[in-house]
Amino acid sequence: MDAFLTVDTLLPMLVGLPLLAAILTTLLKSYGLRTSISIAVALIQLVIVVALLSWLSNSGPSLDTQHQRYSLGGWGAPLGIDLTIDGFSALMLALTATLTLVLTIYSGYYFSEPHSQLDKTARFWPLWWLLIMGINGLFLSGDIFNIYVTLEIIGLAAVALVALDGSRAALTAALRYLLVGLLGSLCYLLAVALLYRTYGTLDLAQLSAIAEPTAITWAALALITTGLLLKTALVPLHFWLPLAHGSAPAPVSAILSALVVKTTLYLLARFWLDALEPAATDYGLLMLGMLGAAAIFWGSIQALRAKRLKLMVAYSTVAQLGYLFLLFPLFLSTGDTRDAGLSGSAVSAVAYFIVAHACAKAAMFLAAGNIMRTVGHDEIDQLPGLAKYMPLSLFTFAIAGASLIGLPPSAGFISKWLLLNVAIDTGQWWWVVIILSGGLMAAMYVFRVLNIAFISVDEKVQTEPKSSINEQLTVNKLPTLMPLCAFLLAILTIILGFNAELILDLVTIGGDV
Amino acid sequence: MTQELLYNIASIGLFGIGLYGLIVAPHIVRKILAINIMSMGVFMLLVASASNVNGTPDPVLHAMVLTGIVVAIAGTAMALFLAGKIHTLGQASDKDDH
Amino acid sequence: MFQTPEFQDNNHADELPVVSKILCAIAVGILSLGLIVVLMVTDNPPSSLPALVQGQLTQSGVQNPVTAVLLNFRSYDTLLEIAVLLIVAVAMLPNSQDSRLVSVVTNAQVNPVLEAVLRWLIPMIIVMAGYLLWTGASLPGGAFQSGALLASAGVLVQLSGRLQFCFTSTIAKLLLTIGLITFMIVGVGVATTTGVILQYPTQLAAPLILLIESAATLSIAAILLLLYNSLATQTVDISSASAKQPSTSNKSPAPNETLQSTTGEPAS
Amino acid sequence: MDFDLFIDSCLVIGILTLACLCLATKNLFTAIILFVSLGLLVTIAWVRLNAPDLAIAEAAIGAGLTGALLLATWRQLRVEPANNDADTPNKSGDENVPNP
Repeated sequence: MDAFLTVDTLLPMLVGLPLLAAILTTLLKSYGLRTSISIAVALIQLVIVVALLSWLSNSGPSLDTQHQRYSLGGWGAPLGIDLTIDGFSALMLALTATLTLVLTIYSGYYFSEPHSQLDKTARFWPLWWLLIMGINGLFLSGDIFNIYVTLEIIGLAAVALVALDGSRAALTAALRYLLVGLLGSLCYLLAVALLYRTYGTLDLAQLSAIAEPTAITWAALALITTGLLLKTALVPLHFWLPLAHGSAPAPVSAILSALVVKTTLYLLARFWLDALEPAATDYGLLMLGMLGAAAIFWGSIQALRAKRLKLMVAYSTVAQLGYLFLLFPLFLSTGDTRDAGLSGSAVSAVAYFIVAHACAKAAMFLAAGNIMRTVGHDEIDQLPGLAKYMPLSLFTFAIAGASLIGLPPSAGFISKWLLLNVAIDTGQWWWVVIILSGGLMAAMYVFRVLNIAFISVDEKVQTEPKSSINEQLTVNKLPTLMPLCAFLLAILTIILGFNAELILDLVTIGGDV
Repeated sequence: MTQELLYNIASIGLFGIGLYGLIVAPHIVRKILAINIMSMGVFMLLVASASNVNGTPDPVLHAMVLTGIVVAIAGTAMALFLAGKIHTLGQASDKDDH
Repeated sequence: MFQTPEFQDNNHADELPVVSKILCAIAVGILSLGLIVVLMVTDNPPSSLPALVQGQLTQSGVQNPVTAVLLNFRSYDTLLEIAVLLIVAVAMLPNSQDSRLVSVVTNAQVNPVLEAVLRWLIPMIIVMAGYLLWTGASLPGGAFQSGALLASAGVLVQLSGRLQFCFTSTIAKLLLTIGLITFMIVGVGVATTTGVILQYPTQLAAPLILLIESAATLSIAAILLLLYNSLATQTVDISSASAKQPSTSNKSPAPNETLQSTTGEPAS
Repeated sequence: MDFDLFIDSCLVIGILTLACLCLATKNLFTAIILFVSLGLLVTIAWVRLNAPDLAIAEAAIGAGLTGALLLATWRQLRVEPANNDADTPNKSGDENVPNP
């Protein structure tokens, strides 16, 4: 038993546990039982990840390769499939576990309302846990074909969750998301075929050791990039995202924006900066950065023009994704870590940005979901004076918005600060301009909502003393925990702002092996 | 001209035909057919590379294609299901969504 | 490119203009040609993996190398693949509360010739599926092929109109997940003796693989049949529901839509 | 040119032609039938490429079950949406769908 219960065993447990939860929630009929199992599993998952993190940080940066791997079936890399972990993926796993716990509790309340149909919850929990399994599996996977399977799991589960709503708009968004997702995975699979044909291995680490800058590696990298950009929704391939994220149930929107789009970004970083690094030209890295800059502007403009609150938050995701792509050109000039895996100042900055954005965006979607649940719609223009009736949700929205803008002391501020530092250090001042103006535009769309919700309350109330929002609020009272979950995530962005070193230290672990 | 090259060309051809059909065809079922043709192309590339090894073909590639075929039918079923649901909801709910 | 899904076959209004079609064809053509050229200029060096598979084949418990890869060397992929099927199955699970897996349609109008043919065909397909499952260890075949054959037998039965399947009962859900359950129990169970998850003890590998394959066959067959079932009966479902209610949108109301109809429009 | 290569060439040409036809035909039903035949040709290709496992799987899943799913959907798409006033069966009405 001693050999069985080593720390490595925690890695497959992160995949097995959600799968177990998915099976149990499929089989059980009672709603309460499904929810309590889900919350219990989410808690255990968080404990596992915390144990993993403490093990990783105790081992320090000198961790050797053997201990970062778990060979499923005991066959070892080229023949079998290995699970691997390094600082970056450990951080992503921790983020996943934290968000899963909060969103699971929130979903327990979100789907318990009398007007949400029972059969919807029967679908929601299995799909939810299969999605989490896919995300964990992707972050842990060290095998390019296995990554394809996890991509399909994430894609199909996400589509099914978007379609859960059952309205025509949601189904249409889901169908389009599915077609885009299938096209993306096919491009990826074609690249896998090319890589295996040339290098004869499916293992990421072995691939990065033997990859050469030949035509076929180029073609594979181009295909991978196209496929994953489609799934990450980088401008100009973002067309499917706003509707899909905007018409899903609130906890689903939250996890889609916070985690699902980041999984493909994580893969892009893996392939460009690590596995196929020899084929990654400066020109290509620069182009990814420029697309990112375009995304910041286009997403922000669309967010400013959006009429619905959830649509606005979804477009804000398009914009914020742009920042993450600045990783590629910034990594280019840091130079110091070109053959040291995923680490370095640019990677740290972007990893921190991912965490900050995930918390803020999840909080924002949950707040928007609360508003939609209470008021019955989310037309921005028709929310005047809402702050008086839903102070906590609006406060959550404001804090999360502050983080998106990059106001101190939020995590968003630190993440932008880190990005700016790298940009200045490497002498790429033009990115500084883009980062700062992106923050300005974020301020504009966040304040537009807050302005309507907070400031115009006096005028409106004076002219229409009997506000119809008031009536609705008495009809649809939210369970207290729903706004609290959102608030917790918003507070988390502030806490992270004060504890940036924790995250930055983690990313460096195991990077230089 | 070897057998492998022949099937390589065919596989890329299928991928291209499928991609063109996916972009151009307006009908949803045709888009789904096009995606399936694309996946056939990818599978053919995998199987053609497998057969190159003299003697026994590469079982890892065959296992990958088998996995791919099952994943493909899962995606196809999901797409057809969503399309059918949208169709049956019909015009009635058009007024509801903005 | 991916606008609103279109259901009309001869609708020329939504088709792309000829110019964009030609541009698109040129782009796709260049892409394909590029890929072909890349494939032609790079040779295909023989991978070391097939030899590795052959070398370890005796340890794997089966003689068919493809089955060995699927259920032993890369069994994790197969586990996740069955999970992919489960996702689609859960998404397409029908809404009905029918508690029986199989129900006999009493007033079905069955073509006597078809029924006579099926009476012979169905047992043959089932035997064939069992054969494929059994020989998958040494000859071509295995869980997926066998499951697909079983599912097609189910499709034929359903087509004849005599029997109806419904996958909402607990027994049916057990059938949908039995493959994953068995896979997980075996995968974790072997770790207590070998120390590594999914590493079978060499002597027990053959029976364990057969056990997993049998359970997976059942799940795969059930899920594939469920997929067909949901697609084929969707029309009946909706049209009977809309016969009662003129507006189909009431059938599955989103929370916000219900709210809107009960509380009226907010301040405007 | 030896005989094996000749057969393979015919097969490849047939596959590519069927793929084109499948996406180019006017009638959806024909397209589905062509797709199933394409699946059968690909099955033969797997046999030619020494992949009997895949041939069985492709015949059962790729051609057989996918075909059944497609035909089931095709039958369903021919049925009118429940409350559509259009009377021609082919006009399943997407005219006033807003383009998102």
